[in-house]
Amino acid sequence: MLYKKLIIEDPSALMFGLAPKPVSTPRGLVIGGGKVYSELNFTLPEMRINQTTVQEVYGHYTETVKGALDRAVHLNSAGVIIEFETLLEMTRYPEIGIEIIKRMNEICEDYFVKHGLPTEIRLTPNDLREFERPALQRTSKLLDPMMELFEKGMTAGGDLLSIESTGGKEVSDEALMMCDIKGVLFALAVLGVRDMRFLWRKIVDLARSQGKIAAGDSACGFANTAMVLAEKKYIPRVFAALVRVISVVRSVVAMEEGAVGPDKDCGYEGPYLKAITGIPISMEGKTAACAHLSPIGNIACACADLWSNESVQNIKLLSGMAPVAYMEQLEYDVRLMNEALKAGTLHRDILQQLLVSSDIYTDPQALVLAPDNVIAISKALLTGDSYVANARNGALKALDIIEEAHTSGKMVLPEMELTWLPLLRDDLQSIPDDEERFVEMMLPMLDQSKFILSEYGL
Amino acid sequence: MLYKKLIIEDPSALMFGLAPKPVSTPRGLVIGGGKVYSELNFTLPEMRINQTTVQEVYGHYTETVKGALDRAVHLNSAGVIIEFETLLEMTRYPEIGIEIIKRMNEICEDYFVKHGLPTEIRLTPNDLREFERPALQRTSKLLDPMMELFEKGMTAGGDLLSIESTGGKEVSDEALMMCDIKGVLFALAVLGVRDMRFLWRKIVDLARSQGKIAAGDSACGFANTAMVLAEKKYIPRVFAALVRVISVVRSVVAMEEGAVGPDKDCGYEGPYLKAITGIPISMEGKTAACAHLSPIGNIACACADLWSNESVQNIKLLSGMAPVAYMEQLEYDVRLMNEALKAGTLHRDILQQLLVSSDIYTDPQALVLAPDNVIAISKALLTGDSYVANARNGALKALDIIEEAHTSGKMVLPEMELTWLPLLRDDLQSIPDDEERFVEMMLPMLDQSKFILSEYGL
Amino acid sequence: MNKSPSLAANFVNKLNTFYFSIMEELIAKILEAVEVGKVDQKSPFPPQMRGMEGAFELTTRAIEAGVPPQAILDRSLIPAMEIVGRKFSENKIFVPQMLMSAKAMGAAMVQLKPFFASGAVKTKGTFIIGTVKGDLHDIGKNLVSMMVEGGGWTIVDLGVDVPAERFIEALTQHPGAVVGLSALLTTTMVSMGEIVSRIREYSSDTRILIGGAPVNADFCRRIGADHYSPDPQGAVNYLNRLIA
Amino acid sequence: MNKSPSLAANFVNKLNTFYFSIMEELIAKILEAVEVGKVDQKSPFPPQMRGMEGAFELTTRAIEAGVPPQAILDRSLIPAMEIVGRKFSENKIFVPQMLMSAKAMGAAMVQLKPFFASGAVKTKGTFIIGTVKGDLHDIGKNLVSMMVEGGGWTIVDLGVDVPAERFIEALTQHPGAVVGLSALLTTTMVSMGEIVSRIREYSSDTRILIGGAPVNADFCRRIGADHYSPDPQGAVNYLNRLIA
Ligand code: B12
Ligand code: B12
Repeated sequence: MLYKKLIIEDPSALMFGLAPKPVSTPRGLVIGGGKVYSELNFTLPEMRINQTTVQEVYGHYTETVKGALDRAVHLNSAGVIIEFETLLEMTRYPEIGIEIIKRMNEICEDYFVKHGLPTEIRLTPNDLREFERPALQRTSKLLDPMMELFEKGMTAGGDLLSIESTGGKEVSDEALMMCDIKGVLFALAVLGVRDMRFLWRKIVDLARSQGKIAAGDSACGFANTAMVLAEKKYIPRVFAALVRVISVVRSVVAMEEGAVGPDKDCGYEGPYLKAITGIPISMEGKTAACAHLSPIGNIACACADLWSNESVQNIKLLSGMAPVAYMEQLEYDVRLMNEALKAGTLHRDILQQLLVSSDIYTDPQALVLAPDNVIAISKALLTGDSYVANARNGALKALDIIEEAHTSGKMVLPEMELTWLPLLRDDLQSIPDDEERFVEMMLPMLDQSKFILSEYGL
Repeated sequence: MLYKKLIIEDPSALMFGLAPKPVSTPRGLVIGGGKVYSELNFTLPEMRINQTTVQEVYGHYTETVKGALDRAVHLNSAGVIIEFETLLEMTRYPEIGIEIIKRMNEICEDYFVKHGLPTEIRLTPNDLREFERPALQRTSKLLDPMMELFEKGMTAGGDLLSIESTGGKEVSDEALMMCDIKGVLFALAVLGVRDMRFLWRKIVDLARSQGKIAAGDSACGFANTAMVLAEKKYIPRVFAALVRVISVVRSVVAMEEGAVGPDKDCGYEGPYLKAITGIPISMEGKTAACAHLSPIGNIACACADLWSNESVQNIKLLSGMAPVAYMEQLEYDVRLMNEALKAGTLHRDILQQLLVSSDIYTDPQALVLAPDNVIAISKALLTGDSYVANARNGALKALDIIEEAHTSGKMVLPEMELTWLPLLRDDLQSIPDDEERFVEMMLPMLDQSKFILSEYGL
Repeated sequence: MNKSPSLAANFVNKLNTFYFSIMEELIAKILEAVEVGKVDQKSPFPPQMRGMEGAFELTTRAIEAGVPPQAILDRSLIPAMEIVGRKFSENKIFVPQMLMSAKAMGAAMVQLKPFFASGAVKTKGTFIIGTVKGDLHDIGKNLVSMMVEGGGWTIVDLGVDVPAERFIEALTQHPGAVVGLSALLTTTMVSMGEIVSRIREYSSDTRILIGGAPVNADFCRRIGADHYSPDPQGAVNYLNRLIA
Repeated sequence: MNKSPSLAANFVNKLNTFYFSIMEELIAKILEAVEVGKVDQKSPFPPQMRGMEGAFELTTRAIEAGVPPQAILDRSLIPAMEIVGRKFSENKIFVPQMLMSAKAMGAAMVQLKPFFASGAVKTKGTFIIGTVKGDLHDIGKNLVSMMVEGGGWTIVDLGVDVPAERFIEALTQHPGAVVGLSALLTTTMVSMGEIVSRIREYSSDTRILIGGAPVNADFCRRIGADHYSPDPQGAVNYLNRLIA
């Protein structure tokens, strides 16, 4: 890692709404500047996207944004980020994505002028490269439409650039199912890091060319996949917690290349990125239960600067359209945090403490999101001279913390989980400091038909 | 009102999770005894209920309860109330409702035995009498299936009895649309009070005969209708706030007749009932945005003992079934409150303060739910020798509080709202103390073809 | 106006102009009375017009003065309710104000009744509306029916808990009428589909408009209704497009 | 056993009993190896069985000892995977443990391959599975295919992003196979409907099973698929009912 020292060293400074390096947006949001804002994400109901339905698709997006912003105005919202996480066709045929942004942005502008509500669009194209297997991370033609959508989408009104990039996923998918922590570390700290560098250099350049905000990435496809699998009791929760920690060294590369935050909502590595780099972050928890259940409903907002619902279909609930209902739920959560920020340090500290104690000892994945532990593990993540060593050291520290919480009786772990602890520790300890040696060690164990080393500059 | 003195006189004692007269349930919940529990309510997706679909209906109820309780166990829930608010056919043909309760109760028992999760069913039949117009509140044959469902539904496993009774609604519906505060007061403090007395005497008797809990009613059809209309900007919010206050004198009659709480979730008069009678209450706010939007998302839980989602259809969201997602959202909200209760008075007071300050000055309907104001208005509600005088005095006090908040600059009210304040005051002041005189005064102004006085014992 | 009028012609002209201006003034006053919801002289609403003439008196005078009833309808009542409807959609007035306007319009209509009967005045058409079987929610339905009436349609309100037969019965009495269905429960919205089919069986070209909180455009397509509107204004617009 | 056996008969009998018990023991050991996921002798998993024979070696020995291959399949592999599947559904083991069992079963199957070819051993049938066009999510699909394989079916996994043609192509190669479709996106689940129709056009009696997070039983009915299962165990149960 390029970072050698934490920007936030004191856990009590890791606080919602406050980031050492706030990000200002054109319509006047100051993310991390003392207030938490809602980030609303929504998607289409069950439907096809093609020539004959595309007008209907546009209708869904404009109707939803209008409905949500109406509600936000009604609730005196301080500002909203609308995340536009594209569906495949919208990146594959960038003109569709661009048109949607244009129309949504007109509405945002309208609400800004008429009601003073500041709203920005986060543009998150798909990483199409995963459609080719083995993936051509650097030479794929599919990079073209992605980059086109970034470029023209910014012009159309996308102000914050993000992506859930997938470098290393071809290895991680199988490693997750096998609970192979070395495989995961290889996927994230070797392949992921290298792909992030390649991709984010491009994105940051694009953003700079138009004066836009290169926001950040998310290891969703790795660590949230692990979390979802763990919630289904498919893999151990202790394993999923380590995957989360390892994902930090991969996602931080966006910042090393110049991204400034807010990172993407589904990246629970956010608190680490905030501690290490000082950027503001987007998080999601209980109010994202529409998109995934989680063991971190409250603790996830302990140091959030944006608070998101991850995604909800534009379907009708008893009250009205689901995105409008979720807009309301987010706004009330956010109000609570903002009231606490306004009321002063005692109030905000107590609210954070409650959010943390609510979940901390219910799941190792919650444990590693508690500010104290984030700082302790972040420090470990900075030790070592390679991303591989960083990741391993961070994971070992997390393991210590998990074991300590168990042996002290604070966190109860069932036998099924406990048997994994020594196995995971052995595996982690067998990982060398040096990237090259690690690659050598791993190659024989991996199915090399699934990935192409040269596509990662190896 | 029979009550002459508040049970809770000190606003700081009006606290979530704590009721002077907690209610213990068979499976060991102590509602109002120091912990807040979730109350989950759900309903069918768009479908018909008849002979051919009834098995599918049962399937929805059992699947939903299983899914929700699974999630509750996963999240270490302290306990859950499942509200079974029947759909029409389930009261009209009580055997359907009874069968659903039986099947749900088996699942509850199973989760209690296997996982130690205490769960109870709140049984809320429909008030069928409104199917006849003018309504035959006392002599209707439709009372039979309602009472049958209560009686056999208890035996089948319904432990808490509730209803949203509709006495006076035939007058209130029109009065709401005309913003006729005298009409509303007549509907609630004359007709509503008399019908509540008639109905709840029966329900309390039934409950006692089986040792079950006569829980409480809700003026949903009156005051929440007003709230929904106000959210749509159809009627003034100041008017809706007064309707809420007036509804107290009607809903409190259930307690006068022996109901012990928790009152029904959609009754935002709950805090008043708690102050006046000491019962535990059920409330709903942001996490009921699936069922209705509201201006009281956070403040509604300032003194809740149960926290409810009001209702969500059993439809699929991206994470899973909607009731499961809402179960999770409720549990996290509840955890926050319970952590605060555990942490001590400073923490719980600060959390309550944040919940209150979040909403208090955004809407007069929020204003009248702030503990200070609840106590002040409750005191006014106890003055006077008739329900009519009680209601009028409470409403006038609420009006004072609203005006004060406006003139002091704490709450901004638009011109459109302000013009209603003097009109409402004039109207209220014209109401006499005496019920008989009030009835005389109102009769000429009302469409008497719409209600039958003798059905209210007049 | 003539360029070089004779004296008599001039007088007639002036008289015409005079009468014309009186008539114009009355038309404008009725419009205003309906817009602000002034029903009749003794009505206390709106407070600032206490004691002044209302829609009732103004319409009596207008008819006496020879204002064509159709003009009262087309140039006073409907435009007034259009303004009211627009203000309402823009959240500039509350329902009671709209209701007072509807009452004022009703007071005027009482005077126009004979002319409808004689065929001297025509409404835009008939709108049959009801809340479907099993459902008692009627607040939304009432708002829609009020606004559509204000838009110049004749309303047949069947109330709540209305089965297919009652809609068909109403159609036999009002052939060519447009039908509006309202439902607020997810369990009753499914009966909409049945009612639509039953109506179609009876007369395949009847236009059917649906609404209510759980309903949406997709559902409308699925059950084969003609139009969904989320609000009263949309219903009025759709109906007006039908006869445009 | 005979009541008063001759000496020779007695000996043969004893020998039989001996062989029988050896065979039984091998069958039980293979079952155990698959259940705990012991692939072969050199496999380090599970730690407590380090160095011991695995499914591979045990199956070799069993075949040499004359255990009928069909018995190995029916009495060791399938029951072992059934136990594993049940434990998994009851959340008593994690996926990697299930995967190791699947691997162990695979190692045994390698030995049985020749007998399948000769017809001496039969699987329950063929299951063609794939994630539908436009969709890359495959974790769920992989779990299903693993469990179905464990249930004694031959698997044809078409991978992800699979168009209708590829399913049909596979059906031409495996007539009578059951088809499984997986989708995780609300935008791709709609292509399920199309794929189902295309398959039905090609062979109307093919059984089609669907799954994936956004899918449900209602949707299954709507698109005319035969069965929806929320999880792998349900898929296995359904398939077994098909051939019961
Ligand atoms: C992991 C994951 C990914 C991984 C996929 C890795 C992989 N190799 O599969 C990655 C990161 C690549 C990914 C990408 C995307 N994803 Co994704 N992803 C998920 C996530 C987090 C978990 C899915 C998962 O693996 N679950 C675990 C498995 C075991 O469960 P399962 O798949 O449901 O399968 C079980 C059952 O359904 C059943 N089953 C499954 N298939 C079948 C088949 C049969 C025949 C039967 C009987 C049963 C059955 O059995 C399984 C075991 O119990 C979900 C969130 C969620 N809550 O589900 C989002 C989710 C599905 N993804 C989503 C999205 C939007 C995307 C992207 C479009 C994101 C983007 N903008 O780039 C891309 C799309 C790529 C593409 N074209 O497919 C959305 C879908 C929203 C929508 N509108 O539909 C979700 C819901 C996330 C969200 N909440 O927004 N995703
Ligand atoms: C008021 C109300 C009642 C009142 C009804 C008073 C009355 N006279 O109408 C009372 C208390 C009696 C009541 C009873 C019940 N209700 Co109710 N009720 C509501 C509430 C709070 C507001 C509805 C309302 O009036 N809204 C205001 C009006 C103006 O809006 P609207 O009706 O949507 O109409 C607008 C548009 O939809 C449109 N529109 C409407 N109709 C039409 C028609 C056409 C042709 C067009 C073009 C447009 C159109 O224009 C209108 C103006 O903009 C809703 C909650 C909600 N969020 O909607 C629940 C709600 C509808 N009720 C609900 C329930 C469950 C019930 C009961 C079953 C409760 C019970 N267990 O007893 C009973 C059912 C009685 C019955 N058989 O109908 C549920 C429905 C759940 C479900 N599964 O479907 C809701 C959603 C509450 C909830 N969140 O759980 N209810």
